[in-house]
Amino acid sequence: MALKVDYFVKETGRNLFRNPWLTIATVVTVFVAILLVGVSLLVRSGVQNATARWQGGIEFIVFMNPEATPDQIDSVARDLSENPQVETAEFKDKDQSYAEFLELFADTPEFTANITPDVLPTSFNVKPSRVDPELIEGLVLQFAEKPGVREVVAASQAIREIKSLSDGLSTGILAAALLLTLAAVVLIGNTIQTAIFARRREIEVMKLVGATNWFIRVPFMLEGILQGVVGAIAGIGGVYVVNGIVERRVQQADALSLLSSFVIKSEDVFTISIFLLGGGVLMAAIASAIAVTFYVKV
Amino acid sequence: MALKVDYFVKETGRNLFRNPWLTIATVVTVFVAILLVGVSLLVRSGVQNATARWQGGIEFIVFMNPEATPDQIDSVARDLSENPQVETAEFKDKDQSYAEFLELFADTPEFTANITPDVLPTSFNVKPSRVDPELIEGLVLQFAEKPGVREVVAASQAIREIKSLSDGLSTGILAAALLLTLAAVVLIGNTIQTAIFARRREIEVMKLVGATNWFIRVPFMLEGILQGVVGAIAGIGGVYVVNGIVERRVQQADALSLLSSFVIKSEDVFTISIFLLGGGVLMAAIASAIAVTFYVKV
Amino acid sequence: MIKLDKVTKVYKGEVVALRDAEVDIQKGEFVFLVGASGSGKSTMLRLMNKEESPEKGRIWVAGKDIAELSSWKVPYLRRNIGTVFQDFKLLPNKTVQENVAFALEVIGRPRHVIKSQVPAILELVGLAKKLERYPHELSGGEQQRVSIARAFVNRPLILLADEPTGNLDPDTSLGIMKLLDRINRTGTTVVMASHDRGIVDTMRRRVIELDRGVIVRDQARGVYE
Amino acid sequence: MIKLDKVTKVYKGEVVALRDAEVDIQKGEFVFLVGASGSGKSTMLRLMNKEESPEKGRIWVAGKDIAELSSWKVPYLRRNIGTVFQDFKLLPNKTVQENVAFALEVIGRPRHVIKSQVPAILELVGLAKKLERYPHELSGGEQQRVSIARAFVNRPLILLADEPTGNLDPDTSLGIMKLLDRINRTGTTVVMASHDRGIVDTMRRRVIELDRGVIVRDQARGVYE
Ligand SMILES: Nc1ncnc2c1ncn2[C@@H]1O[C@H](COP(=O)(O)OP(=O)(O)OP(=O)(O)O)[C@@H](O)[C@H]1O
Ligand SMILES: Nc1ncnc2c1ncn2[C@@H]1O[C@H](COP(=O)(O)OP(=O)(O)OP(=O)(O)O)[C@@H](O)[C@H]1O
Ligand SMILES: [Mg+2]
Ligand SMILES: [Mg+2]
Repeated sequence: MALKVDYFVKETGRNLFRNPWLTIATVVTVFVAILLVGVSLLVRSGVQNATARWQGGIEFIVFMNPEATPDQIDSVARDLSENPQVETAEFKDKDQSYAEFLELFADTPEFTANITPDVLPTSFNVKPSRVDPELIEGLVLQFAEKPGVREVVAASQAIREIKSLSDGLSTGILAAALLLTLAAVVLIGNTIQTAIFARRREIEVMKLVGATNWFIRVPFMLEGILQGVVGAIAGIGGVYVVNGIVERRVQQADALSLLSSFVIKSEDVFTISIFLLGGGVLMAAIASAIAVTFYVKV
Repeated sequence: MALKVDYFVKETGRNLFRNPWLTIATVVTVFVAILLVGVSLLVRSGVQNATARWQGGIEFIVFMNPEATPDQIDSVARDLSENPQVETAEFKDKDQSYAEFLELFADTPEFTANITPDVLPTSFNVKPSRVDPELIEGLVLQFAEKPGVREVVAASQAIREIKSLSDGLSTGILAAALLLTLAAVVLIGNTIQTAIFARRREIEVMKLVGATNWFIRVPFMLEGILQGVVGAIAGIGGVYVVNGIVERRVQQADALSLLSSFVIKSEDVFTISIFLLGGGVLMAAIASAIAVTFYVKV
Repeated sequence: MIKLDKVTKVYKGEVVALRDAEVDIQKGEFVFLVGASGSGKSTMLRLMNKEESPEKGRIWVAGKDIAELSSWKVPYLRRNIGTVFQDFKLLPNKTVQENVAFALEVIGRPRHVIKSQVPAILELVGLAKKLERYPHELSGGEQQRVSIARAFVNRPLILLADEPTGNLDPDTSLGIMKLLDRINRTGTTVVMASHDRGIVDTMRRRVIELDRGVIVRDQARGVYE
Repeated sequence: MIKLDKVTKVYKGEVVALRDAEVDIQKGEFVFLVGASGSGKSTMLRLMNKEESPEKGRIWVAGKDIAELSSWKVPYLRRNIGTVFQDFKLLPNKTVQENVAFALEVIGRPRHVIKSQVPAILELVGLAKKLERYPHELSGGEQQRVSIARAFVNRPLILLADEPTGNLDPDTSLGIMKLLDRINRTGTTVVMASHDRGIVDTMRRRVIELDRGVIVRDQARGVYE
């Protein structure tokens, strides 16, 4: 077996360098696919961060006084759950509020330094039964009166529109990412089939000399996977570059709260990269396995 | 020459069908590239329509009374142009306002039916020297007082944010479209080089039998162009499908003014299609010409 | 060792390349296949290593009915059969040395065996100085000799040689024939298609003559015609 | 017609395939190139149609110094030279008929000429029934005959034939040699590499013998050795 590993490594390396155009074609294909998928995911995560507070169809938030008694909170909770015009109401205790607060203001530590969970209000995120300005206004007025309630904040028309827009955008980007992944699989598969096609006579000869199918297949598969890895790494590099450009633009923008909350956390970028690398390699492996099985028959 | 045309047609057709995988690979590549470029352009045009009113960095609009006298209009115009805090001020007469009005409310004819240019106000689209809420507020108050002015409307914070976001989005999408076009050229070029690579021995033989370079090149170029055309047509079909889906989603959305103004006019789709077809074919032709020249040397 | 029982091979449903062929070749025999161009010599050899399958009849090689061999076993059959192809079938991306080594690599021979056997066999066919060349850098006759070396190198039970001297001058041909004879004397069964009258007449071995796919002569110590 | 003046061909800077070759072939001559495998026969033929370029010396074909030919003119040189390649060099994606027709298509012959000449020449080499076959569906000798037909079909001034009977049985070879002879008698200059002693000895034409790249014999009505 030691010999075989030797042989496979030698053979794969040789194939890669003997047909530089095919190699470049595959790597470029994978690079483009990975880059596009990566950028789609980045944008998606940025948009989600920017509208995090308004995800899940929340239409208004009932903030309690930080000093509200448990009784007052229970009473509001009961009223909300019994009101037929309210679809869902989700309670956020001090710790949850604090966590959310920290997350929202992660880039301005001077803001978060002096805040402890104690001073934060608890709140209810409320989704009414219908998106109807009048109904929402009625509810806002009604709950603002309750004892222990500090303030009721309704998503303004503008925020609702942005949320709706960004929901559409997210869906669109997800669809695009899926389409691109599919395209990448097709392109990688095709590239490998093309490579095999270009060497079909060689494969023919190998079989006639007594090579088993796997002996012929393995170098092609390794080649595909290696190209996938190189393309994926280049694509991830591209994702980092795009992310850098976006970050610079966001920082340059006037301190408009919405655009500047379009941040992509570096751990998100890392997760996306790992996902892309794994996905790219898996894609390349599957595509080459299919191509190779399809073509290299006795 | 009659014979040559014969020969080229025969040869091209044969190549296309003799190497189905290569053909499919190229067509898929072109299809994906064209589809993505097309969708990018569509989104761009939709976003532009949705924020048309606030393009060009206008920060507030001075609406005159429909009955304002020319003198009053001139006076306001002079004040605007002399004010150091105003960068630009663009006058819209009744006809221009009417045209813009018709465009903005194109989908609600019940709204536009009873309006004539006469009843519409003239207006100034003003861009202040800095984007500074206080400065803008001052200007708004100052001009609201002038004789003949009916109302001064400043872009609200939310609109400004949306505009800024959509500017970023437009730039991003344009960059993505450029990247994709580049990728498509690379992929097409590579695919044709691969095709030539797979048939390099045949080309060798053709030359030894006395074929001129052009005799060998033309079928490859025709092949590339034909694949470009098929891929582009499929891509354009894809663009129409995506457009249909978006339209359906927009119509289903709650009548939120912003999202529903995200319309893509069918003449835009048509223009984009023509552009894509021409671009795709040109791209394929250039890519094949380069690939073919590069490879088919004596 | 090789037995054909009423074997008929039809290409594309119309070209009868071989008709009811009956051949029985014993272990250690040396057999010439002769006949005009297109008479079916290569077809018969291709049937023996399962490169083609017959339309009718059965073929036994080394005691096994090769029609019943499952497809993953075919490589193992072929490893017992060395083949010199009429069109050489060298791997264009491998050097002379690697082409020959390939036949040993596929059967998993250890590296030191390959290192010693490959140059030895190439020395034997007179290519000791061209180990690092690629096939397109060789003359026609040299390519043919690489093909011969590859077929020999793993000491197969059976050697099928399709006009192995077609591109060689008389002197080199003689050398190759001596080599084939020596191989044959160590017990290897040799089946060789040839149209070289001189060689067939000198060797005086069993001759099977084909005429448009039909065996018209099977003679123990025959001549070309 | 063809003149080599002190021509030396070195492959890869080290393999001297031809050394100081001096050859002068008149219009209408019939010349055999003989020599051992690897002695430089194919190289000499490849130099004549500018498939290779010499390291030293000059080559005239049909009165022109071919080193001075600009690259776009090379195809026109080759149209005057029919070549039978040692490895046939048929186009795998074209049928027999199309392979032969290709040589006429590249020089822009009208369709009706192609329609009549192609089957005629294929009839002559005995392939009238195999017009629609692809190269891989032919026997070795049949492929060689397609290559011969393609080289003949446009009645070139010069015919270069590299072992054109290497894959043919004696009878078919004889037929081909008769054809070559007939072609030669119509004024075509023929240069043919061969290792077939029988043919060379029977024809009794000019023989040039090569030994490791050096011309060791140039005899008017020579024999193989
Ligand atoms: N794949 C194929 N499809 C159709 N016909 C074929 C195919 N292969 C061979 N033939 C035909 O079968 C017949 C026998 O071919 P074969 O190659 O066995 O001849 P051969 O005796 O080896 O000839 P040669 O001496 O010229 O090599 C020929 O008429 C040939 O045209
Ligand atoms: N492209 C190449 N690169 C390096 N060496 C080459 C190349 N082509 C040929 N040679 C060498 O040049 C020498 C002459 O080759 P050539 O093909 O001319 O021989 P030949 O006389 O035709 O032999 P044969 O009868 O075997 O066909 C040989 O030693 C061969 O190995
Ligand atoms: Mg044969
Ligand atoms: Mg030669």
